[in-house]
Amino acid sequence: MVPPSAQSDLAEAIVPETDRGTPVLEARDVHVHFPGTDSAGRPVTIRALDGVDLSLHAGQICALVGESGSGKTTIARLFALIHSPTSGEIRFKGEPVKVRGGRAERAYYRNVQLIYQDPFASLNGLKKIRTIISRVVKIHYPRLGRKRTQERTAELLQKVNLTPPERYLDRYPTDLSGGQRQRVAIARTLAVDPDVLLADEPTSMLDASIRLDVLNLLSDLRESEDVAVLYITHDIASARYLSDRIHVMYGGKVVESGPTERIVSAPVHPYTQLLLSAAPDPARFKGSGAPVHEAIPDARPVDTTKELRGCRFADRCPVATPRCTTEDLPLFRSTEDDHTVQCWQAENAAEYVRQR
Amino acid sequence: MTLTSAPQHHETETEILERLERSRTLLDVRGLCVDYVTESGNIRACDDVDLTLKRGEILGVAGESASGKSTLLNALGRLQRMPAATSAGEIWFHPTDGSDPVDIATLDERELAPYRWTRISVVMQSAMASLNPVIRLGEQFTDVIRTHAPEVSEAAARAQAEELLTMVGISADRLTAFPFQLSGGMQQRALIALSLACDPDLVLMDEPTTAVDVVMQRQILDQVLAAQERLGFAVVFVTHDLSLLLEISDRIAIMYGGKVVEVGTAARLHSSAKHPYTRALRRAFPPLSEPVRRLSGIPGSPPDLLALPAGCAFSTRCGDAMPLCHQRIPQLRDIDPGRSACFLTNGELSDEELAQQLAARDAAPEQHREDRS
Amino acid sequence: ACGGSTGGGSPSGATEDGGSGARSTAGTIDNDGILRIGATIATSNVFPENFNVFGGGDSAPGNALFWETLFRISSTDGSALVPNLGKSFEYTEEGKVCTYTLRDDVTWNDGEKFTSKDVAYTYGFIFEEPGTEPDEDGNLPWLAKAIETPDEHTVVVTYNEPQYTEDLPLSLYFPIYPEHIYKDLDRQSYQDKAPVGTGPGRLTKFSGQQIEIEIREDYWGEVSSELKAVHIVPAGTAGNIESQITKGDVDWSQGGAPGVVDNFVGMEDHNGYFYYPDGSTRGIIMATHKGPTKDVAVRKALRAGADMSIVAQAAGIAYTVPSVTGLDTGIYESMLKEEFSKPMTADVEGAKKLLADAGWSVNDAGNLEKDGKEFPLKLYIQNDNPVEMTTMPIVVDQWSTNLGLKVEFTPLPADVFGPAQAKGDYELSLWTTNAAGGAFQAFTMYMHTKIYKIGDELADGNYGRWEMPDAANEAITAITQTPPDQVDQIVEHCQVLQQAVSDDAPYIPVQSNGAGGMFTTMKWSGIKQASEIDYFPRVDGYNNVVQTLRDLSPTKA
Amino acid sequence: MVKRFLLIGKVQVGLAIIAVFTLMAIFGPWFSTTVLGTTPQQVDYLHLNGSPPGPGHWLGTTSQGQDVLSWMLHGTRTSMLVGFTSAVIGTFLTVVIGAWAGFSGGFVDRFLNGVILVFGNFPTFALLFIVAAAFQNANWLLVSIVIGGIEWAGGARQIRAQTMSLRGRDFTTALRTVGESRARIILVEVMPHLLGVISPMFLGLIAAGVNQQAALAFLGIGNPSEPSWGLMINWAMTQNALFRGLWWWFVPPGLALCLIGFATTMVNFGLDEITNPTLSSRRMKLMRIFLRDTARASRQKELVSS
Amino acid sequence: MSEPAPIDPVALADDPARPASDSPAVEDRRERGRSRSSRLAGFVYLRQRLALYLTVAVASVILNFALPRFMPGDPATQMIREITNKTGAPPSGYQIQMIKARYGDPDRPLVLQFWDYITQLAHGDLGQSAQYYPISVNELIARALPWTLYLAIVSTVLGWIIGTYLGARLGWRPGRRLDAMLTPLSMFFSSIPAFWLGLLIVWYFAYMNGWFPNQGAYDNSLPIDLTSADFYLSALYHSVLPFFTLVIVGFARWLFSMRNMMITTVNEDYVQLARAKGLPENRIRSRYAARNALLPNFTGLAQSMGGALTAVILAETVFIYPGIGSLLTGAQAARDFPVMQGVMLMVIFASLLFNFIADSVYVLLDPRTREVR
Ligand SMILES: Nc1ncnc2c1ncn2[C@@H]1O[C@H](COP(=O)(O)OP(=O)(O)OP(=O)(O)O)[C@@H](O)[C@H]1O
Ligand SMILES: Nc1ncnc2c1ncn2[C@@H]1O[C@H](COP(=O)(O)OP(=O)(O)OP(=O)(O)O)[C@@H](O)[C@H]1O
Ligand SMILES: [Mg+2]
Ligand SMILES: [Mg+2]
Repeated sequence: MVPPSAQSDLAEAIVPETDRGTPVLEARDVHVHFPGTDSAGRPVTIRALDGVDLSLHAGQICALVGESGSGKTTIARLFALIHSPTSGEIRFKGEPVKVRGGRAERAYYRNVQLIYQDPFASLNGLKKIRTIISRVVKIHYPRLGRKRTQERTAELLQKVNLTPPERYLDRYPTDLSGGQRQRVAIARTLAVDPDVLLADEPTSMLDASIRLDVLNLLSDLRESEDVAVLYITHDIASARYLSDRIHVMYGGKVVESGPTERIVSAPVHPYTQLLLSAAPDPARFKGSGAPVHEAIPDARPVDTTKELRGCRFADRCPVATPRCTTEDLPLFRSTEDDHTVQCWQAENAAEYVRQR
Repeated sequence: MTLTSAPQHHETETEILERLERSRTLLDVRGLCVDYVTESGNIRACDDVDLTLKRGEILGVAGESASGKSTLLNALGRLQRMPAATSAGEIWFHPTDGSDPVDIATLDERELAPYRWTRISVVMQSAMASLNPVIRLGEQFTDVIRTHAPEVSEAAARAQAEELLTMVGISADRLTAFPFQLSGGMQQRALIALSLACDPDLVLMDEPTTAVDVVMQRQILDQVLAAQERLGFAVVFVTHDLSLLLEISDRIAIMYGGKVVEVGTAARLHSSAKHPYTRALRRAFPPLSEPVRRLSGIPGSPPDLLALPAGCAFSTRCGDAMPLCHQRIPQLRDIDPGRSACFLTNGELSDEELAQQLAARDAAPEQHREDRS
Repeated sequence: ACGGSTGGGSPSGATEDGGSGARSTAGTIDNDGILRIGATIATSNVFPENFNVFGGGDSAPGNALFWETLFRISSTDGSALVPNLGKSFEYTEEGKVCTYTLRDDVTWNDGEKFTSKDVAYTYGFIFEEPGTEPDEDGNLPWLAKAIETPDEHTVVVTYNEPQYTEDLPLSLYFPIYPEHIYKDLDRQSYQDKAPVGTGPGRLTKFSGQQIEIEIREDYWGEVSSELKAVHIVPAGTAGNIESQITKGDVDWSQGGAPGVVDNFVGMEDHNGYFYYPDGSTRGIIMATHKGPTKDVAVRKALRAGADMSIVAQAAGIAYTVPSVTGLDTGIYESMLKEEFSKPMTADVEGAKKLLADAGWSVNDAGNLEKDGKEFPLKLYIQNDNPVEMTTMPIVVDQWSTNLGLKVEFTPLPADVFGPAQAKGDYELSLWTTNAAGGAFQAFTMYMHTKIYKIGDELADGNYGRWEMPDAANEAITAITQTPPDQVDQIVEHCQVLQQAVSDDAPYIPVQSNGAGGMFTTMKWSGIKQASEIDYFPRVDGYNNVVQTLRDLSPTKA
Repeated sequence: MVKRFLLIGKVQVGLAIIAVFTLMAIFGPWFSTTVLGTTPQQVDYLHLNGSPPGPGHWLGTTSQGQDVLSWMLHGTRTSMLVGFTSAVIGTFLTVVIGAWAGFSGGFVDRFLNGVILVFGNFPTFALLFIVAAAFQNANWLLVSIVIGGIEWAGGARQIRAQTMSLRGRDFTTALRTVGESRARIILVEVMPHLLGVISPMFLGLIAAGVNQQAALAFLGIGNPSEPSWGLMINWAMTQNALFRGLWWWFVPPGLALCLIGFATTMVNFGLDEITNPTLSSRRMKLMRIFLRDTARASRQKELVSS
Repeated sequence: MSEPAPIDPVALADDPARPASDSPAVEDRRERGRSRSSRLAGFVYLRQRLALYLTVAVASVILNFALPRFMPGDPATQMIREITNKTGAPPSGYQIQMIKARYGDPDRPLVLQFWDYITQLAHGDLGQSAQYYPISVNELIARALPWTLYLAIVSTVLGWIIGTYLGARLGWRPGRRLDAMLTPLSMFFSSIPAFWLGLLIVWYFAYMNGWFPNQGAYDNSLPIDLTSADFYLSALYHSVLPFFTLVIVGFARWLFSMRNMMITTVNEDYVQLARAKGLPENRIRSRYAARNALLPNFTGLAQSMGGALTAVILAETVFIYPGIGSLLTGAQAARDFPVMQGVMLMVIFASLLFNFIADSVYVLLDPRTREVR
């Protein structure tokens, strides 16, 4: 059964940087470029990630929000070694990760696991749940013996609330509902006892009614297994619900990051503000007379193919100034909490000091 | 003239109800049933649906996946395709020009022609799929304009199309473009502009914004609302995103297992929904500005339409289900304000019956509840 | 219907059947003066535009209307030569010098006069360089010195050895070429699109599907006066030509497919078919150099093991069964030894006995076995002859039913069949065993060992590699050295050869080969009975087609 | 899925036809010798010159007096043998090349894809014709090898596309990120997914092989001592069967060819209906019935109410 | 229990019908600038196809060079023997040199041989026929090719038009009686080997009844006269049976591919939208459904040209039609390698040319191909 809810309280969520120790997984100034073609077939470089710093800490859920194409998935895949950075490095528990194939990769995957967006696609439809999960156990604990492996498989299913496990072990993924499949997928990632879970929109393919259960499961696992979770989402409301920290991405950059409530209640970056005002909020139901959001002037997606000085958001930004595009993008850090923002807007508030 | 500004005036719930009360009926749906004919049996995806829609009303339809929202919408527009068939029911359309209402469910394709697009138009979920990829955008506008108003010249139709496009913030020169040359959001906006081409009385929208980004979604919604405010058409807006519906709809119908289980204003559904399913669904959307509490989804999974549980379709997942709920199908009845199809609230049971059932439920709790997973 | 039982000197029964099948009635019908001939060409049905028969490749049909030889062979008497472009010839110096006298009224169809230079040129490249020294293989050159032309009408050829028989092949296969056209050309690779010949034809139009040849007025010989032109069209594959003749689209075509007598002649009143044995014979050559067929007993047993008259009947083209020597019992009636004067018959018991006596048995698999060794046999045939494709499976079945011997019937395309035969990679193969053209030709064509190179391998023109008994060899030499007018002596030598073939069984005669032809009398009549004429009415034999054209007349309506 | 597939009438008919021919290929010659008591080579002297179907010869005789039925039975063996063998060879090449290209990506893929495209755009029959012609008198095995060796490009393209999409699917990436080895991913996890493509392809290749062999034999390529359907047609044509009207000689082998082709078309059609339910004819029928019934019901209701 | 993977239509490699761009990341302003550049760059698709065809052409040239050299039986020796047999004397030294240069002199390095071969080919010289030496292969092909092209093009196009038209009819309203009858029938038709059907047709129409000629491409009694109507009429008359055969075996596959495509297309959202727009049925069927359904069939047409030639080659043998097929079979029987190679090269080039033409037309039909992925 689900453990009692851990009230995600404002005060608890803000953990000072120093207390968190070394991050389990960390990206340092990574750039990822993809070759692509533009509409006329000319080769261009897509800057999927453009100088990203990000760290994940044990027992902490870190949310990554941003519009489509902003590079969220790329970060997850970078951490999962599916892509390699064009420049910059990834550190695992302080050690730079440089593996390519073989045993080292396997060892890395024992610590870092990826949960996919589409549970219908990420499980092999021709294999039984038993095979899907026990195979991972076998790969990583080959000496466990058949009986122990089976026991462990059952335990894993229990961990993700698929009880009793016998009911599911001999079924095929097609026989399960989306939420159940996603749980199986999570159980598979737990088979290795990971330190980091990378969840790339784990609920966006699921029905609203079962989304929360999966989110709750992640939240509980964070507590019980002390894993670090990277939660990628479009839906800022669910990020608020689940995470301790939010990173807002735009055009391959983390434009603002900080404790969840801080970001949601007092965003500094105009893009974060835009995102928040655009997100539907049940509290603003029609007839409530609640203040409405600002008009959205422009909703063009970002173009990351050009090298640009300064801020990519500038041409959509209602408060942009000439220096946004003439000077390098600044980085401001709050002195009060662990909040950073890449926008000149922060300059006016005394609380922020410029880092870069 | 571009419709980019969000609507300025904001009504209260009472104002909305009054407005609806004042305006005349546009669509009156009675006992609508739609079946999908499949090899493994017929799926009744819309079962005995009753709805009324007033002129200028925005009616939201929400529900889990496979609850029959799209099916209903297609049936309203007489757009079902193989293997769907409207098997029963009436759809009375009350034309705004004051002529006699007609049951469009009984019309054949030729008789329907005068209603199509000039009275009822649609916006489908995927713009990419809805625009013919090999026909230039302009032609897709002008052909419908000129079909319904043959007297309009090609040039005039074109001018009209340009106006429509500018209205949704797309430059007029894009008329010569092929749909795939537009971005997803632009396609969606073009589709919405297209739906307004013949000044319809009713626009049926099936998840018009699910495929686009939040920011784009918001922009599109603003444009729809602004256009609606200006032109006064009624909208049936289908989406699974209840929080979105709450923001934009006058009234909301909640569907479950092919049935409408509750109808009410956004305000009511937000704070005092009468059906347990509505409440559960409502809770499934975490708030953005209210305090965060631990929430939980709805246990179990949506019903298999081929093997519906006896009684209320939701009874197996319902925390409040009474013994009767597993035996009899509750009716969708008028309550004030709105309608509900739950024995607890729809007034179908007398007070003692209800009390008796509640007592029976509490005596044997959990009995019929499915496991959480 | 028409088996091989009709022996004797008259044309075969089929000739009467076929020839009389067509009835001609009075009145001339409109034929535009055009005779349409169907010509068989290889699988592809398009004519190659080349009339150079001495070139490297196949030439177009109809070249017999352009090219003519000095003499032609009479069909009534196996080896008699009839004057053509040549008036006469005379052998002197014991057959080493031959002097030809030519007609003086012949012109080429471009107006040039035909002279002895043309003959000297043609025979010159046929006989190659003269000389008197043997080459490294010990063979003497044909000619002792270059061909001489004392005057315009005289040609003198001087051989190293007596060559009394050489005029037969020359008359059959070597037409005279115009020296004034060809002398500076590479004869082998010249594509002759405008043939300049002595014949009655002049090419007017060529298309892949039709060759139009007009009859020239200044032809030295004689053709039907009503005939203005000959058009040659492809005959197509089996059945095509029959139906075209039946419809009257084509007047005459060589050949006859299986069942022609039953199906074709009976189809319309005006359809006709004839068959003239020409003295050649098709037979199954047996490899005498290897395998079980090395054993004469096996060869004789195979020969006696099949009843060829049944086979002839199945073919349905009215050919006859030759005598055991391979010679046709009609044409060679006068030359055949008494005991060989009847068509060959089967003797199953005798065959079995022969095998048993020689220690051969037939095992369960149907293969010959001796001393514990088993020898599967295959019968190769060239797959493009529908008649043989029909008859040979029957021969094979005869062996199977009569002797229990399972011989694998193996039809092969020409280009596989030919080399296999030449290299001796076969046990049994169907080919022409006796050539047309008299006693000498009949027995020597494939028995003189001719060795030549195919790539790196040696081939042998004597496909069966039969080593003739000395007596037979001597008889052959004797024939070449006997002047043609000493008929009795030649017959005597020939009978020695007959005996040798009968005793040694180098091949199994199957059918007396000849000219078959289908025609319609809708537009043209006059194709004669074999007994009335001394030529073979065939489309592609030099001189024969011209003779046929002479006899044609428009059908009276 | 498999069961649903097998339940489609079209599929059943198709598979039944193929099964019948397979059985004929296995037991036909035996049946011919022991029950009919003839072999293709055996001549019936009473029925020389081709006699029509009748009591002694159920399918008549050829112009040599050979039994057509016996030819058919033996011919089925050669034809099916070529069909199966070439299909096995073709499928093997198809899968190896297609999957290899699809999985390796990069240069290998580009190269193999080029090869596939080149072969796919070749008029293969011309190539087949010429290569087969080089091996004159080739026996069935050689013919099968040549056919199989040439007719793989279309399938390989499909397999490559499928593997590529499978490779890009989340579940293969997921397997990689749990540390599964590549070989195992390909062989154990992905292969079964390809079966859905491979099996109809195999059927198609059988039909193609049978047809190609027939076409070659018809043109005179192949071993003339091995009776086959194409050889029958070839002999019938060259031996004047058309003109003589011996239709029983060339109609049966052609019909057999049609049936084989028909069978695979049926199976593929059935497969289409599975993967694309809108095409299901069964569903169309159900729909018709349903609409008729509801129309009748509503008419009745109107009657009652009026 | 296994689940066959659904065929992934998008994955079917170079299918030009796939949507050109699935990334919505296309910017408004950029698009405006793009419309011009896209028109300029529009033929990238064609360029890619052309590159492919060039590769195939080069490959076939190489193959053509390699085949005789690596196949059993040495064509050079073969040809020399052929000439020796025919003329009674071995070819001259110059001839031998030429023959060896073309068909592989074992003593010469392969590279040099290839160079010789290429230079000859570059001069358009395909060598000389072995069977009909010294006629050049060019001449033989030039005589045969027009007939084959005539048969192949007309029969393919005819079959395509008939099949596509019928398929569009049937697929618009599938399941009707005509559909239930014609679809299985055409399934059977499509499995008939062309050469056998040809045989039956010749037997019945030419031999039994004599209604049509049984051989040839025109009436032999007519001269080839490209200005005379009689000649054309007779050519037409002679081609009736071949066309009939080829169309019967050819049209069926277009029929059901079009039918299936049409059924699928009719279910597409854009056709639904066209219906919702109230466009006249004719227009929906032709402009919205058929036009889009046509596209894959059109690609198929391009790709089928090679296959069509195969059927034509076989049919020519049956109808004794003086085209490439007859030439090829004749050459095969005589082992005339030069002709076989020349024909193959021609056939390949012809089919590539058709492919390219069809592709070019396709680009006109489907604007998406003018965009890059
Ligand atoms: N393998 C790849 N090759 C080329 N471009 C890529 C690749 N993967 C991602 N991209 C590009 O990189 C950019 C960032 O993509 P990414 O998938 O990380 O975005 P995202 O934020 O996850 O978007 P979404 O919300 O739509 O999932 C996009 O422009 C995308 O097109
Ligand atoms: N073509 C079809 N054939 C058979 N059943 C169908 C078909 N289309 C829909 N259904 C069934 O009808 C029911 C209702 O589907 P519908 O598409 O109306 O749901 P929805 O509420 O729109 O769902 P979503 O939110 O996923 O769009 C589902 O059970 C579905 O399985
Ligand atoms: Mg993503
Ligand atoms: Mg829907």
